[in-house]
Amino acid sequence: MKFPVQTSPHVEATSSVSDLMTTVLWALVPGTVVAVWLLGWGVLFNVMLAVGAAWLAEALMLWLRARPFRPALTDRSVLITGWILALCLPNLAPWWLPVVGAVFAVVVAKQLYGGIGYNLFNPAMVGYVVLLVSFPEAMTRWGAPIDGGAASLSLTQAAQWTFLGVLPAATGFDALSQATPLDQWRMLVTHGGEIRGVAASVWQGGGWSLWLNLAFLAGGAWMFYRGAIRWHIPVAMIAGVLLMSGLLWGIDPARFAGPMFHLLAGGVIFGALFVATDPVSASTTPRGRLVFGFGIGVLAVLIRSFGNYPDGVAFAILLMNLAVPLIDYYTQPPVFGRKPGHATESVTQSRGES
Amino acid sequence: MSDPRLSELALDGLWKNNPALVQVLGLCPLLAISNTTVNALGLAIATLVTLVVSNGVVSLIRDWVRSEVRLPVYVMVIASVVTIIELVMNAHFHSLYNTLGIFIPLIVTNCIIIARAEGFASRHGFGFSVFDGFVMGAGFGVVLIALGALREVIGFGTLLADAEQLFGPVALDWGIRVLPEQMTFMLALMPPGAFIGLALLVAFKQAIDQRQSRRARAARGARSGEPTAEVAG
Amino acid sequence: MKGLELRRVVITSVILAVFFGLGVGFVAYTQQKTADQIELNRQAVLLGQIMEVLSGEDYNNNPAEDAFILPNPEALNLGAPVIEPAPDGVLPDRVAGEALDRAFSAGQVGFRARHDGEVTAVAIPVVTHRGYSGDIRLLIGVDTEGEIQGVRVIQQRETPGLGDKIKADKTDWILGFSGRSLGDPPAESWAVRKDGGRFDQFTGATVSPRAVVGAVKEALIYVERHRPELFGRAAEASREGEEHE
Amino acid sequence: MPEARATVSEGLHGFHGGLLLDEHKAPACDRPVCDIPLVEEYVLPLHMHIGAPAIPVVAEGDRVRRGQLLARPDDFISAGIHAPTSGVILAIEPRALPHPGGLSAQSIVLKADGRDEACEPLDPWPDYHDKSPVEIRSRLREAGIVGLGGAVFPTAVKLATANPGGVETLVLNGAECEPYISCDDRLMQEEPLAILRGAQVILHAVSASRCLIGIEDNKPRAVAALQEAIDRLAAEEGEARFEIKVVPTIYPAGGEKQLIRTLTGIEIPRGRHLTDYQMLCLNVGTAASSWRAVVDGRALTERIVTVAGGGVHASQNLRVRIGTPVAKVIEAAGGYTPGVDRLLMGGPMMGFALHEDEVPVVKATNCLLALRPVDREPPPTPQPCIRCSRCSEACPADLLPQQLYWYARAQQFDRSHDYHLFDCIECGVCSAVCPSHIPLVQYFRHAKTEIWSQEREKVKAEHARRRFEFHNERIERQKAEREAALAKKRAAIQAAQEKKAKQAAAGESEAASADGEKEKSAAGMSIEAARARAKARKAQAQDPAKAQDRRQASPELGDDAGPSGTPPEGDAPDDRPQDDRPGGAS
Amino acid sequence: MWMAILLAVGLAILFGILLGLAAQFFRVEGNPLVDQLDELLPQTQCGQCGYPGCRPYAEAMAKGEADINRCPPGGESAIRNLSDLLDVEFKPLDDDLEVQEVKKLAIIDEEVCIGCTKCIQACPVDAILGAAKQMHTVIEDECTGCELCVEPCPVDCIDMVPVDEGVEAYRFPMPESAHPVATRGPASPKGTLANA
Amino acid sequence: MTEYILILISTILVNNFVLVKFLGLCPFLGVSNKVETAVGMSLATTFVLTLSAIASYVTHAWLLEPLGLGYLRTIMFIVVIAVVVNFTEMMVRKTSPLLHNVLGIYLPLITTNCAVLGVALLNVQEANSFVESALYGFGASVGFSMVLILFSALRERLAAADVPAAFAGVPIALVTAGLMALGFMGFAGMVSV
Ligand SMILES: Cc1cc2nc3c(=O)[nH]c(=O)nc-3n(C[C@H](O)[C@H](O)[C@H](O)COP(=O)(O)O)c2cc1C
Ligand SMILES: Cc1cc2nc3c(=O)[nH]c(=O)nc-3n(C[C@H](O)[C@H](O)[C@H](O)COP(=O)(O)O)c2cc1C
Ligand SMILES: Cc1cc2nc3c(=O)[nH]c(=O)nc-3n(C[C@H](O)[C@H](O)[C@H](O)COP(=O)(O)O)c2cc1C
Ligand SMILES: Cc1cc2nc3c(=O)[nH]c(=O)nc-3n(C[C@H](O)[C@H](O)[C@H](O)CO)c2cc1C
Ligand code: SF4
Ligand code: SF4
Ligand code: SF4
Ligand code: SF4
Ligand code: FES
Repeated sequence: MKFPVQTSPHVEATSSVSDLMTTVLWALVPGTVVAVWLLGWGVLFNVMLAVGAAWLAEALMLWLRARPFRPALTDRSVLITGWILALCLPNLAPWWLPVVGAVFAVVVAKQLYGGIGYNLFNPAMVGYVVLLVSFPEAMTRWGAPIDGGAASLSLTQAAQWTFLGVLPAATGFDALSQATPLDQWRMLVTHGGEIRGVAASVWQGGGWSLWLNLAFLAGGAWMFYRGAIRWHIPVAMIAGVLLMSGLLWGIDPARFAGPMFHLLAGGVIFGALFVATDPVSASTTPRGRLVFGFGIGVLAVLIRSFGNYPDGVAFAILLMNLAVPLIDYYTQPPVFGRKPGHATESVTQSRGES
Repeated sequence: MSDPRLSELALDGLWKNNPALVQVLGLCPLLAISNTTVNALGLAIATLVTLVVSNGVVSLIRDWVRSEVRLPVYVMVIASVVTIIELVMNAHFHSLYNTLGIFIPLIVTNCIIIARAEGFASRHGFGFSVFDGFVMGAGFGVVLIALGALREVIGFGTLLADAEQLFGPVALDWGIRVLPEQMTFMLALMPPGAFIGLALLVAFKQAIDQRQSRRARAARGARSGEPTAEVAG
Repeated sequence: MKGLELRRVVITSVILAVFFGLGVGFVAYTQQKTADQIELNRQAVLLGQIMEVLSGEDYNNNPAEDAFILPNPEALNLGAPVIEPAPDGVLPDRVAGEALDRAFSAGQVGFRARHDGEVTAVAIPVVTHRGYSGDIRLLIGVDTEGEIQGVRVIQQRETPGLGDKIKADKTDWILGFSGRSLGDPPAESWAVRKDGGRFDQFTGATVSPRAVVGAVKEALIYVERHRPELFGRAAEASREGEEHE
Repeated sequence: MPEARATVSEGLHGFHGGLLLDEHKAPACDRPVCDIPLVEEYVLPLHMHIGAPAIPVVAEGDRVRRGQLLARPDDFISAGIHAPTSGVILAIEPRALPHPGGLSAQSIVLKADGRDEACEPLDPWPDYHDKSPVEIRSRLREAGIVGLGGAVFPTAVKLATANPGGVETLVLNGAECEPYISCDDRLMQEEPLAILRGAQVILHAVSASRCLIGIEDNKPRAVAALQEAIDRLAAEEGEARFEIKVVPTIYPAGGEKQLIRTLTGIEIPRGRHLTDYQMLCLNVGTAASSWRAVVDGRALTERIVTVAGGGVHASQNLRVRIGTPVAKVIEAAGGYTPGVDRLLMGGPMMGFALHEDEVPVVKATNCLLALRPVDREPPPTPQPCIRCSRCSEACPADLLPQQLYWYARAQQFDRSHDYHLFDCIECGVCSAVCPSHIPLVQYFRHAKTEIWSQEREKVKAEHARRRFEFHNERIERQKAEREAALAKKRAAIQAAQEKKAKQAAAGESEAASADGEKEKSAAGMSIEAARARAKARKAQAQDPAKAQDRRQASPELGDDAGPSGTPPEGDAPDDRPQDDRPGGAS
Repeated sequence: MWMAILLAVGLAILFGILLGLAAQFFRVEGNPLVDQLDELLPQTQCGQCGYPGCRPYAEAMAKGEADINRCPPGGESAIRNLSDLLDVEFKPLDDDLEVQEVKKLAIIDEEVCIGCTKCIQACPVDAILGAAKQMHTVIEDECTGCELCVEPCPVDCIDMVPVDEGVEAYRFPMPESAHPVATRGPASPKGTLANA
Repeated sequence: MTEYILILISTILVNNFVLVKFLGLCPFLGVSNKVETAVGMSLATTFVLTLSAIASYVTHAWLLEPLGLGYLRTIMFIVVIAVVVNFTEMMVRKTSPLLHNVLGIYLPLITTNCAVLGVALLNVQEANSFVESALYGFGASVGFSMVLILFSALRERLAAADVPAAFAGVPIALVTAGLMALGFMGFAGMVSV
């Protein structure tokens, strides 16, 4: 009797990529809900537009590349790309912004490299940074949270704004919009002023960024519990942010914002839990992940403090993505039998003498 | 070395062995100066002239230089040609000269030029060398201009804007708007856009080549009656 | 070593010398032929920039050749000087050509426009550190009445597509300063609308316009304050101008 | 019996990674070992151990009896092969092997006569204590004892490497960590004394002072049986060297280095032997068969094989003669169940799929696993690695399989070295946990064999280069000599002859100078001529019509070669570099 | 202007002397690259690359005249090693060369052999034993499978047979994957060694 | 001192020669298939760039400027650099074959590379002092080396990727360089030098 052959091992698959991605998708839900609550319907439109565009772009590229749709479209990774990108975008973004970003992210940063697993850079962050440098105006359309700001737009009002660029008669865009805390901080620095006030505004304003961050933390906890992420990157990244900002703050508290401000403002928590942890573009060794995360934290604070852009997390992630192959290479865990200081050495020596 | 056929030389320079797309040389000016068509055109012409002149001169003096000083002498020839061009541009195309900036003197180190001087002009007669310089320069220039046009259209939404810098007042209204301003994608003007734009051009060429060779293989396969495996792209 | 072949060395040197000499000869020849034109071009560029901010003015000198070291440059936030002014603050003679270009781009010199030797307007640089990213350098033309003839951005690093709309080749915003003076609009309205002023800002970019408006206002105040030095010493300056010739 | 677990011993050290697997040991581990009836034909591959293939000492048509030596060990690392029953040698010919690649190799085919007569056993040594380690080793070698734990490394050789430094601890590997397999379990339950006696023999042979027996905690009955036997020996003979260590059931606890690490905390790096650390590790089955070989003088002709999986009717352990076709073994276990579509040799983690069931049971066959699709999910298509690092977290060798995979896939083998490819023990854990279902181990095997092959090629190429240079030199020398000789002749011999000789020489040197390039020797010429002809032939081969007149054309083409003055090539081999074939997978 | 020319001539003479002397003081012979390249070739000496033997091919590559994908016996792994050494992109074997799937070995049909020694002369590695008018044999371990001996044989008694490399030489295949390896895909653009 | 540090930060990160200033791209693309070669190239470039920054400063400040022959700088720089590199190469080859093995094959490649002449010209343009010039050259080459090594490691990782055929090879490398440049845009504005 003849048998078809297959390589070992011959055991049941215990998990799959789509399970992993589904976990992440669920983990994004609490943060998204809170963001919609705080920042208005625009966030929801962003998510829908970006996710839809990302999915279509992936399908189109697969078709062009004559690759099967099956595993690639059902692994749900592309949904994460779109979703994460959307959560970085301003709540008053025009409709094309998430679309362009998602398409660029999927086509250039992911599919040109061969699709899932092969990309060197985090697609969502590539999409975000491309939008940031190309459409700075659209990218600064941040509506103020809850009270009186963008969140007060009704669903139809928000839709009209997103898709048609029309606002309710009485409201001007400038009335809705507001610089983000990071931006406010920057302006204060350039125009002189009290940093303390801005730091406080993060907590005031309904403490909104605190709630948002708590929601993301909940999602992160779920991913951790399900084994979708490991602790190294988030912890190291937050440590990097705190240490670097603490250092600068210690040097000149009038010029640099404090660690808590840095931690809560902008995308640090979200980035640490959802973006830097993207397994494909992150380092894959335990020590490497510590280096990777720490590097992101440090770079993010440096870019925030000295660079042109108010938030450096996305750039920091791309910059550390660059270094991943080298980090991986130099942080290989010691192989079985080669652990430094392991007892084997002494045994060998005694053997050598005998 | 036997004399090549002119048509082959032309095909080589423009397509098969295109200095920018295949040899991937001369990238610095290619990427730095291709943000508008006019800049690209200006540098393309400067490069082409340099290539033609330096190839011609090298071919004329090739019997006079000994091997150990060959390289310095060629570099010298090229540097002189470039400096002369630089001076002339400074005098007669001043605003273009200002925008191209450091990349005019840097034509000296454009690897294509020394490569052609060494690889071709030092072994062929004057006519062939000049022709080779011309097609190579043209091959490089076409890519430079294509990239310039691509980036200008996507990044500014215009084409041939500021043509007067190069062509004088007659060209004042040559510039046309291709895309409305709201639809421009500024990335194209930035360093990443330059890299990705060139990537698109090279990929475009590779796609055409691959298609052709696939066809050729299919044709050959059909003749010998073998089934050919379709290569999925 | 199989003995030095001096002959080879000599031949090498001679070949190199011949070609080197020839090459440099051609270049030097070209340089001689083009030198005048190049100097003209250089001046034309400078002049062009100055003329833009002196557009409405009536003058018949060449302001580009009528450069002077600004008095009290700190008031305009200008950085460290690139050229050492002579003790009396007069422009040293040798500041011409590239050195003048440098002094200009460092914002250290101003230019005078004259009508028949009478100073009618000055073009002065001003720098603001309040831009969104880095300094913004402006050139402002002001006439004897304190009225702005024109403002242009000489150097800026604002975000492309956002802050860089302050440049004349992006939007007409900067042209809105022409004709304004310290009293028009009144001093408290010398600000962007968002701050309760008269000048527009751009959507999503308030910082850059705010910086420019502030800088222009400062420059006007400066002109007001230094009126004698800027316009008064007309005769003296014109004498120097002639010496330059 | 999954409920009952033995108590894990104290003071163990564990190892990184590993995997908890469904055990599937029942029902085979609950049923006693059965014998299977004689079959008609036994096939004994000459190469069923690590090292050099054995060399047949019988010929076609010879009559042999059970236990008789059929093939002797060839090299130092090699093992003998003995007749599993009495009968006639049918043939010595290539037969299909149990091999992942479905290869064939020279095998002795024995037709059983059904009488199963035993030959004279080797001299039994009940009091082996008088024998020296060397004698015991040669006995093990004679009896064809190889490791039964999977690696089939000749046990005598293993002991020999142990001797220089001495051995303190003998570790008996009774972990049997793979799912389904229970042959060691049954052996420990049924013949604990044989194992212990065997261990005593080995302890004596390597003068070790203690013996640890590592058993996973899912074999409480084996632990109990062995403990009882140990207690008995202790009581009867004062034997105090044995100690059972119950280890947690984590695949691959039975891997030699993992077991040592669990028991002693010592990590043995690659390239080091256990014996460098005064330790030795043997499978329990190896110990038992060593005992039989030394004390009873019986060669290794049978082993216990677990037949299991949903693809057979009656999962159980069978005592199978080496050489029995797998199909017959399955038959003895009740035959296939409907829908069976996979037959493995070995466990599900490390075993490989057989192409067919006509291959014989060999010394390495510890398990035959027949599976149906319902016993495992259909293999999902591999997806690209998403670098989730589950594999590296589970790898018991602390490797980074995701990186190894990457570079194996890109064929960047020097990077594979950088990431320690050769430390991989091919345990399969990484593949099992991979959410992208990448057959990682297969990539590693590919990379390893590819690297070995490249190394072999390199040695060969080096050899060929030396030969080629030597060839050129020789031709050069001969040409010079011939010319010298011709010159001499020219002076002495008649004009006519002289002329003729001249023509030949002139023709050659003319040709040689024609191309004007350096080192255009006569050799170069003839080789180039050959090359030209080979090219022409290739061109013709593509055009079948032309190929017809190839025969007529070639002699003419060949005629211009120099006169056949070349001396016999037989002289050359003295200078020929020694044949140095690289060692293969060892 | 004369100043410039004077300066140029002066510098040129200085540099000429410097380089001229240096060229003689620091002269070194040989090109280690050729050796390194030669190391990577299979030494089959078959000439299929279009050069008379492996070393000439290595020399041509070192000069940048030959592409790295011309040696069929070396196959993909040799090309890969060459591309590593020269730091150019991997490219599959040249289209007009045939890939050799199996290693072969020459076998002389001893019944038919007339002992003409023509094959002996053709064999670049002296893998054929025999004297004139005597039957010849191929030493299996020495034969590189270059096929050069096949054609000269007037009675066509040499056959190329696949080598049985034994179980230990088994090479596990690369797993079949839904995702083809890009580097084995269609050729990347031709980069000559000169621009490496 | 701060100024010197700022020059280094500027040349390495903010105004990276390869990714921002577009200089030295040919070797960046050509010698980045393998980490080892990239390391070799980096060492050689660092050496040559620093050396040529110094040599060209000397040529310009001591020879051309005093003689009023500023317009000859392109010619003079390229020749001086070529000679210096050529000379060092010959010397290294003779005196230290080991070093030559590491650097040697790259040295001639570097002479005809924009970065080298670019450093010299930019130093003149920025009117840098001697120390500044040397630092500028050194910083530029460190920046070059850094991105070259990072890039080569990234490209090695690309080798196994399922890149669309048309993009295999140079195009995907260019895309990668583009995305690197995108990341480096984050440094924009950090130092205003
Ligand atoms: C990436 C980025 C770049 C920006 N660049 C500028 C700029 O160049 N000039 C400017 O005025 N505002 C710029 N801004 C916007 C300011 O940070 C701030 O949001 C804005 O000036 C506030 O103006 P608004 O009140 O009109 O929204 C930028 C914002 C971002 C996120
Ligand atoms: C992953 C792995 C798992 C193994 N599992 C076992 C096992 O469960 N039982 C066993 O006896 N040998 C096992 N081995 C083989 C041992 O490493 C070792 O070769 C054997 O115990 C030595 O004894 P032997 O020479 O008597 O076969 C395993 C090897 C590997 C690589
Ligand atoms: C991604 C990657 C990055 C590497 N980076 C370097 C490096 O920066 N420097 C280095 O010397 N070796 C690096 N290597 C190691 C090289 O493979 C190689 O071992 C080393 O360059 C050899 O040089 P050495 O013998 O001087 O160490 C790297 C390898 C990989 C896979
Ligand atoms: C924990 C986790 C985090 C992820 N984060 C991102 C992300 O930040 N951006 C993104 O494009 N995809 C993300 N993905 C999805 C997926 O890994 C990504 O699209 C791959 O880079 C595609 O090759 C994430 C996936 C997981 C499991
Ligand atoms: S488990 Fe699979 S997908 Fe995850 S890192 Fe390992 S090989 Fe990649
Ligand atoms: S097969 Fe190799 S790499 Fe995979 S887990 Fe086992 S030892 Fe590690
Ligand atoms: S094809 Fe390969 S083996 Fe044959 S001669 Fe050329 S290099 Fe040698
Ligand atoms: S015997 Fe024939 S095939 Fe073998 S190496 Fe010699 S010539 Fe080549
Ligand atoms: S063009 Fe800049 S290095 Fe080639």
